This record gives sequence, structure tokens and C-alpha cells, in this order.
Amino acid sequence: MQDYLLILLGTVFVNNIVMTKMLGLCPFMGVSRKLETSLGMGAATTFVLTLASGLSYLIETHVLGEELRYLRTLSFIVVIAGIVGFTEMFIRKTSPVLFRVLGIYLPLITTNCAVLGIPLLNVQARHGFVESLFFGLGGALGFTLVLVLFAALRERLEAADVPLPFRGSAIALVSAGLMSLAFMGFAGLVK
Amino acid sequence: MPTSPHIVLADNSVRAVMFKVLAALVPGVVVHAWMFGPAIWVSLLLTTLFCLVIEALVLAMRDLPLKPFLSDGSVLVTAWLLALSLPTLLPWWLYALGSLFAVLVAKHLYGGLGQNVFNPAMVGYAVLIVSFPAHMNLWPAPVGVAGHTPNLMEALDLVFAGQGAVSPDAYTAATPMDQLRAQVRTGLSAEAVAAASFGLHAKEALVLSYALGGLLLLAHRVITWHVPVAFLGALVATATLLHLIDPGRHADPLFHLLTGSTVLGAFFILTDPVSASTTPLGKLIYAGLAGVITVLIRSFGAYPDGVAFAVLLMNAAVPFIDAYTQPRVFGHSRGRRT
Amino acid sequence: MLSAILVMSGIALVLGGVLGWAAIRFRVEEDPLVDKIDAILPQTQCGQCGYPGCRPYAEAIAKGEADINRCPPGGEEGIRQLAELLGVEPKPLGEGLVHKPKSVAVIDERLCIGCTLCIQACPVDAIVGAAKQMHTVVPELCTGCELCVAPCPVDCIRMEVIKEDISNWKWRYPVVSLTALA
Amino acid sequence: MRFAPTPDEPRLTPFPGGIRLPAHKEVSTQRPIAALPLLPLYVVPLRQHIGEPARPIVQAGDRVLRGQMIGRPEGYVSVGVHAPTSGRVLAVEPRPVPHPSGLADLCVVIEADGEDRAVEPTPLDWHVMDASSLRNRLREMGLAGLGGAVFPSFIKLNPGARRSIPILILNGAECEPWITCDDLLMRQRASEILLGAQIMRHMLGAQQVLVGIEDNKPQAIASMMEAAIGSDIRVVAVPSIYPAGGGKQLTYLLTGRETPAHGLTTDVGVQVFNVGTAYALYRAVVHGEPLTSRIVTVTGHVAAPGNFEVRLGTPIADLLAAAGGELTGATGRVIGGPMMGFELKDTAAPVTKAVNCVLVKDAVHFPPPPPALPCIRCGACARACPMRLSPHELYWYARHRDFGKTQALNLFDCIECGCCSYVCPSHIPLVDYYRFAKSEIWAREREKKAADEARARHEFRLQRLEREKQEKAERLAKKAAERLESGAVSAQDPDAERKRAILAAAIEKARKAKEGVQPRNVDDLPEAVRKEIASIDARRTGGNGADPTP
Repeated sequence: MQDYLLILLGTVFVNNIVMTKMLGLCPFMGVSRKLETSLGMGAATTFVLTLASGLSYLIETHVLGEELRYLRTLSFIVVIAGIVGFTEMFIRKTSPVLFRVLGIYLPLITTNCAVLGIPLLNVQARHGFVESLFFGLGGALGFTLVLVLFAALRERLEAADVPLPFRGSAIALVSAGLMSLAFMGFAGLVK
Repeated sequence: MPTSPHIVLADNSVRAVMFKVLAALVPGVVVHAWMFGPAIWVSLLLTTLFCLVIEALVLAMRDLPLKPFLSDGSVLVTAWLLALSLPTLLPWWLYALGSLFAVLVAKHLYGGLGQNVFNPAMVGYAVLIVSFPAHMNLWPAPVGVAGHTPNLMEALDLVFAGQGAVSPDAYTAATPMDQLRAQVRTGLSAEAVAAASFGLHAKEALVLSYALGGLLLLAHRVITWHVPVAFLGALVATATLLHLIDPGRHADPLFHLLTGSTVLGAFFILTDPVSASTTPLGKLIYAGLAGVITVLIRSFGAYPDGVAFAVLLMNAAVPFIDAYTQPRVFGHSRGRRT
Repeated sequence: MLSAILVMSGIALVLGGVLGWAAIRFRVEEDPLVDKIDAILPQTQCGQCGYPGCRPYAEAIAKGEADINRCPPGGEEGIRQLAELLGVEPKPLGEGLVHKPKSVAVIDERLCIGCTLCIQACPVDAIVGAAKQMHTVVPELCTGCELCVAPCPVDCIRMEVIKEDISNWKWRYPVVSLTALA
Repeated sequence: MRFAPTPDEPRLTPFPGGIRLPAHKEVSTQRPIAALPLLPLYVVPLRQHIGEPARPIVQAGDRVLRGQMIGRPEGYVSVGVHAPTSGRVLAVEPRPVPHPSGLADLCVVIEADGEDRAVEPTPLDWHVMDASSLRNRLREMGLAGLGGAVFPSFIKLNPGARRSIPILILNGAECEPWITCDDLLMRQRASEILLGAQIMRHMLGAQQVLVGIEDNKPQAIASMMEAAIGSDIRVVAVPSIYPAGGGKQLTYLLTGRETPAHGLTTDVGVQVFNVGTAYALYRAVVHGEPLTSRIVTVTGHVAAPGNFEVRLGTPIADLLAAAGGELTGATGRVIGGPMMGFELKDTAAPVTKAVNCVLVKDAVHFPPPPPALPCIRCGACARACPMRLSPHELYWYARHRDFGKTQALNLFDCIECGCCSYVCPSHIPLVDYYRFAKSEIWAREREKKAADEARARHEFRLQRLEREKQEKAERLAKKAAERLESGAVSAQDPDAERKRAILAAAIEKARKAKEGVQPRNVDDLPEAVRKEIASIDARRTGGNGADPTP
């Protein structure tokens, strides 16, 4: 149990997928303009990532095996695309506004490198099924955490007297950099 | 010209607030100079100078009036906190770089006074410790512990000309935190190390003087009790817990209170109103989590002190915390964000 | 090779089945987005956007056929709200469109010949009168769309900017000067 | 406290925030209330209360008597307006009124005849009158809250579906500095106020009557306690913490009941009236006099500050003159107190039911505020806010015109008391930002409502057109069928030709009319100007007939 907890905490804080691994920057910058949207995006990504981690583990061990290893990336992408498609329909039905606001970023979870990256890292780290799930969940929670914090921060920045050349994406990138700097403080906490 | 009210509280201004903070820092600075030698004056002077010059340049570039912003004292507070967080006797350009990141990047890119999300002094510190760890780990030892304490001329020489007549070996020593880590690695118990209390006496005096300044700020209602109490409380609680779990690896809470910039952080850094949470509950969460993170980074992390990183991490979380901890408005059933 | 094809088609089949089921289970009946967009539009029905009314423009936006910056009466605020609803960047008012102060149409009653052309043009039934009788604009109902101005054969309709009085007076944005401290 | 009719002091519940302010009350309490002499001219605005303005029922030239109704209440939230003296109506026209905008509003201008004849007073027998007609009389008599909000009293005196409101609070807190009109009224006319309170209590069915007075007015407290001997009305001294006089604040202070947001104190079984309103009610009911005067404090930088019984409609310039005039060095005039009052733009504006104080500023007591610096989020405003809002956050988003966020942060719970601006170390005009945001949001709501109505009318019209089209098609089809039967087919519609001719004739007539109506105000012109106009006309019509415009 302690191992799983360490995996979870490690992926959320120490090896944060966005802040230290620099994966998933596209939705991080794209869907962080409003707090509510970022929460929706975080939830969707969490759902997709956790499911993708588990499914891809099953495919890796039970379907692909040793000889079909070259199909790994391909089959993972197909699985992720399938889950994203499902999520998309679900959100479209349950929250049309969120669906519209997430816009292109929702189908783009498919190509969110974090979502592919985590299953691949799972394989690399030789995680078991439960470990994979926790790793996926942790990565997704870490993504959601920074996404939500960043969205709240950007809502506040929206009204700040930022000098003209730095308005919008520029100051957002600076802030992301400073947040990343802050996350460096966690370095070495969990291997 | 406001349409109403037509009166304002007398003797109340940003400048008054900032100069109260500066005044409260004076005992700490004096004790620092007394315990660690006159080098602090050099770094204090340098950061003040650099911060003021950078602020003036940026204000001119942004077409803002110089006088109200240079005279409000907020730049001085940033500069002093930066100087007190950095080791003394660094090469001059490191102070310049730290000031640049503090004033230009952390403050003015966000719009200047009152608009920055991250604590400027801590951004300056964090950039330096991440980029120049070798320099940043050379902490001059207290007078009496070090083989030699540089006088003012030697300090100037070291800062501006690099290694001068005095070698760093002569005046630096591993900080208590470093030593603790080293000893733990070689198998000695943390208790034994802490009991040896190298340099802790000097720290005690310094910590007390910062605390005195902090109490002055509390008395003058510049800060509220929430942040220092939550930060120190959480720090002591976390440290106690870890110490109880494994006394051999983790130092006792007193050690955590006395080392690093714990007390400076509790009263002066975390309380920076601009980058701190503003709601009562938010302040408790903000400072409490910062306390926990500080101890975790100190106990398990790669960096010598966790206060700066804890402050920056919690700064990033402040807008989120504030959004969800708005107090219950009079006549509403509960505080909420909709 | 065969096993690879089998594996991939197997995965595709399973996922396809799940998605097919989901498409039926979570089918969206209609798009309430049009209503949301229409709610933001000012309902002047002026047609300056190039569509024959606010609702058609809202439908065009929802379909992605029209840009959000085609509505001058909605002003900057309207564009900002549309941008927020649709999650896109606000943009300035489209080319050839200008924002005018809110006005109402006024009929010069000495000139009106009672031709009813303006009544037919008014999209919100804000003009009252019968054939060969003098017409009047009900100012509370007039949206200021100007559609009645052109059809009038005797040019007796003019647009009057609504004057500020105590009932519609607004507090101004505070002016604060930093440079005053010299 | 020795007059205390009930020895047990009620427990006070302090409201959140609030500030202590220098009171400056003694400036205007040195003399008793003085009456103003009759003036030659009164300007009586028709919008003196919250809600719909009264509709004028007099015209220029009409003769009026004191107390005669000159403005009839229009709509539900409205009260009557009455002539302050006898005389002749000079005009019914827009005149400057005391309003932050400085804009003009419809007023009845009355030239006094010096006789000050009054209409026959109509005292009301409130013990036997039924509640509804009593309220109706008060509405006609112009009763509105005199504490500053001027809400029609008859509405507040209606317990409505609740049948009764258990607690009546008389607000004598007068928490704004400088103002003393309630103070003096309580000192001099305590028993009349309490009689008014008894009538209110009767109308509300209240069991308990509390009078809240700030403890910086010991004389008023003593006088009210003395008047309350023998009754169960309780006079309570409350700490002098601004804004204790706010309705919700005073209710909380005295009863511990928290008025729900967007609600009224009646939601927690409390109704609050200003002591001045209670006095006016007494005059209206017992003496049958409509509301035509009130007590106004004139204080600050004037020669003889004090309180005056002023007829509504008195130009403020005359009131200032009665107080000895402004001293040299006056820097402006405030209507109301220094915390919530507004700058008077024109002293020709008259005293209305809302004007409780005219405060003349000087540079010593009212130095120009230092320029505003950026907010440093120190939170002093949040600690001072009596509504427990986050003023710094409201400011942050109001400044950026993000009104959605300001509403989410409960902007509309702000009572604009000014505590936040007062304590702000950056001297930001916070209240101005909230007022700006509020009026923008209101304007937007008005627009939204108008848009919704326009949409409904448009959709209705589309439906109607569709229906008409269908009906027409049906008619045509029927006609065509008939014609087919009769076999007679005419190639041309004789009607169309006739219609075109009529239209052309009408257009021609209108063009002539346009030419005919062009010259105006040419009756009393000197000969030279007439000639010039004639020559211009000749040039215009003769030279270029096709284009009549110059």
C-alpha cells in the first residue's frame, strides 16, 4: 500500500507530468483560461488517463506480448483514441457548454503527449496492473492540480496591469516557468 | 477624487506600511551583522542599489511615474528580504541577477506593485539556488565558529573581486542543515548532531530578533496572526511527527524552528500581502501547507532550505485558495463561489 | 504479420462496439447553444450582421458560419460575452460595422402621410398607426434598428440619441491619476 | 442610564467590521432647531423618493396652498408631493436637483405669496381606521423614509402576508459623522417621535419597540428614555461604530438576527424606521399635515452651523445663507455625511426628503485625498467591511470590468458605506468602483430585459406574418376558384393604380408641409433679419428647385 501511495504522491508532486516532465503543455496552456473549464478538462483527462493506463497494461501484457512489441505505440494510441471518443460523447451529452468551451482540446486529449507518455512510462518502469493504474491516476491528478492552480492564477492575471508585450500567452508562459521553478523544490523528495 | 467617502484614515499609506516592515527588519539586520560579521551590510547595500536602479529603469520604460513607486518602500522590502535570504559574500553579479529576477521578472512583468503573483525576493532566491548551487551553498559561519570572519574591506574585496586574500574555507562552514544531512548519511543520529548545535546559538539570537520584528508588525496590525501561527504550527507539527517516527533521520522541531529562514519566512516573507492569501481561512491553509512543504523539502529534498520553494509553491496556489475560501458574506448561508 | 493484423482489428472492433453503443446511449437531441447565443444578442433585429435577424445570426454562429464580431448594437461587451461562451478570443467589431450610441426612431408627425411602410418594416411592432393616419413610435419598444428610416417615402423618421437623465444615469468609471503625486 | 424603564440591558451582538470615526457632532449641536423664514421661491422636485416619480397635477399659473398635493403618486412604489407654502406655480420644468449626477429633474417651481395659507388639515383616527386606508392616506401625504433612503413608508408599514412584524426598531444611531438632525430631533421632540412609533407599532402589529442610539449622543438617549417612561419602549445605547445606523447592522446589533442577502429586515421579523420618519408620521396622522418639511443639519465650514426645520423645496443656497453662509476657504459642499454623502454641484438645487445634512468642506477637515496607488491586497478593507465582503477582490475585477466575477463575489451585498475606502492605505476610491460596476450591471439587466421583450415581440410578429400570409393565400385560392367559375378574368387590378395615385398625392402634400413648417420663431424678428430670411428662401426654392436643402 505504501508503495502505491508513494507512486501517487510522487507523480502528483515530485515528478509532476507538466511541471517536471514537461508533458501535456498544450492543454496546460490552452484550457487554463477559466477555472471551471480547467476543472472539467482535469476531470476528463483523469478519466482518460487512468483508464488508458489500465487498458494499455492489459494490452501490453495479454495481447501484445513479446513478439508484437512493435505494435505498442500504435495500439496504445488506438485505445486512447477510443476512450477519448467515449469521453467526448459523454461530455457532449452531460455538459454542452463544457463541451463547447473545451473545444478542440477535448479530442486533442488523444494527442496529449501526457496521455500517451504515461502508459509508455508504465511499460518502461515495468509497473504491474495496480501500479499502472496508480501511476496513471497520479499523473492525471498532478496534471489536474497544476492545471487548476494555473487557471485560477490566470484568472487573476487577466485583470492585472501586465505590460502590453507580455499580455496573454507571454505572461502565462512566464508564470508556468516560475511555477516549474517552484516545483523544482520537490526534487529528490521521492525517487 | 472619490465621490464618497470624503474623509480618509490619517497617517495611513502604502509607504507607512512598507516602512513599518523595514523598521521591523532592523533588529534582525543588526543581530545578523553582529553574529555573522559586517558582510551583511555589503549584500544589503548591493541588493538595495540594484533593486532601486532596476525598478527605476523599468518604471521609466513602462512610462510610469518614478516618485510614488520608488518612494513607497516596497522595492526596499524586496531588496532587504533578498539580501537576508541570500548568503553573504557572494560575487556582486549574483546579487544583481537575483535583484533582476525579483524586480523585473517577478514584479514588473506582472504589472508592478500589488500585481505580482509570486514573492519577488523568493523568485530571486530560487533562480539563484537552482542556477548557481555551488555559490549558494557557501554560507559564512557565525563569528567564533568560522576560522576567520571577514571585515568590511575583506568583504568588499570578496564580493567585487572574487576570492581575495581570504579563502572561502576560512570563513564558511557547512550550515547546520548540511551537517545534519551529512551526519545522517554517515550514520550518526540526528539527535546527536543537533545536540552539538554548531552555530545554533548565533541562529538563536537571529531568530529571536526576527521574531521581535514580527511581533512589532503584529502589534501595529501590519500583519495578522494567521500566517505566522499556521506556518510555525504546521512546521512544528510536521517536524514532530517525522521526529517521532524516526528520530535517527529527522531533526527535532526546535532545530527546524531555529535553522534556515523559518522565522524570517513566518513573519516577513509569507506575510507579503500581495502574494499571500487574503482570506482568514485561506491564510491558514496557505501558511499551513507552506510549513508542511518546508519540512518535507528539508527532510527529503535535494535543496538545503525549503522555505523559498514552499512560499513559491503556495504563491501559485493562492488564487485558487482565495477563490474557494471567500468568507461567508453577511446574510448568506455559507461562503461559496458561484 | 497475420497476428498483428488480427490484434489491431480485434482492438478496433471492441472499441468500435463500445463507441457505437455510446453514440446511441449519449445521443444529443438538439443544440441549446443557439438559445444561449441568441440570449446574448441584443434583439434589435437590425440585420447589420448580414442575417435577417438575431436568431438567424445566432444559428449561423452556432454552426460556425458567422464570426462573433458582426453585431454593432451588442457592442464590445456583446462580443466579449460571445467569446466567453464559445471559448474564443474576443476580437474588434467586424469591418464596415460601427457602434453607435443607442437611439430611438422619432416620426415627425407633421409630415407623416400614414403610408404604413414603416409599420411593415418594424421588426418588433414598435410603431403604431393605421393606414392614412399619423404613425407614432413607442419609444420604450423601439430597439433603434433604423429599419424604418429607409422605407419612409417622405423622410419623416429620424434617429434620436437617447438622452441621459436621472433614471438612466450611470456612475462613471473612476478616474485615478498616479502622476498627480509630484 | 437612570431613566432606564427596563433595568436589564439587552445583549448587543456586534456586527462584523466597522470603524470608529471622529464624530464632529458638537459643531452643530450648540443651538436648538431653528425654523427658516419664509422664502420667495421654492423648487419642489417630483422625484424625492425611491421608485416612480410623482406625476405633476398643477400647471404654471395655478395657485396652491401649503400642504396641497402637487404631485400624485404614480405606480405602486411612489408617494405624493405637496406644496411647501401657498403661492403661484411659476413653472413645471427640469431644474437642478441634489443628485450625484448633477443632472436636472422635473420640479414644480412655486412663488410664495407670503401668506402661507394651508389646506384644511385632515387628522387621521388611526385607532379606528382600517389599515389599508390608513396606509393609502400616508402614501398620499408623501411619507417616505427620512434617514436617506427615502423608501415609501406606507409599503414598509404593511406587514403583508406575515400579518404582523414582531419587532419595530427606531433608528436613532445617526452613525455618520457631522450629522446631528436626528440627535436634535430626539433631544427636542422625543415624545412626538415615540407617539409616531406607537402608530407604527399599531400598524405593524409589533410586540416590541426598540430605539437604537449611538452612545455618543447621551442627551438624546436621556431625552428619549424620559419620554419612554411608562411605556414598554426600550431605548438602547449602541457603541459608536460606523455603520451602526445601517438597517441590517442595527437589526443585527439589537436582535442578533441576520438579514438574509437580497432580503429585507422584515424577513427576520424586524422593521426599521428612522426617528425622523416616526416624527413625520406623527405629524401626518395626529395633525393631518402632509410631509412638507424636515430637519436638516448645516455644518462644517459655515458661520453658524446648526439644525434647521426646512420646507422641502428650499434652495440649498438659501439654507446655507440661513446658517450664516459659507466661510472663506470652503472647498465644496456635501449632501449627507462625509462617508456616504455626495458632492453638491449646484446650490440652486433644493432640499428634498432625502437631504439630511449639508456639510461644507474645508481643507483642514477634508484634505484632498492622496493619489491612488495600486492595491497591495493588505486586507484592511476586508477587515473593515460590515458585510464581510472581499473589497479588494471586488475592486480587482470591477477595475477590469469583469462584472460576472464581481457579482459572484456578491457585489450587490455592498451597502456602499465607505469603510473600505476609508481604511485603504493605497487611497483607492473603492466605493466608486462598486457603484460603477453596479450601475453597469443594472444597465445591462435593463438592456437584457428590453432585448427579451424585443425578441418576444419579434417572434410574435413573425408568427403573425406567417399567419397572415397563410390566410391571404387561402383567400386568393378561394377567389381564383370563384373567378374560374365565373369565367371573368381581368388582366389588371384597378385598385393598384388608384393606390399609387393617392400615395403620390400624399408625398407631394408632405413635401409642401415640410417646406411650410421649416421657418420657426420668425414672428418677432427685426426687419433686417426678415429680409435676409426671405432672400435665403428665394435663393433656395428659386435657384435650385430640385434640392431644397441648402
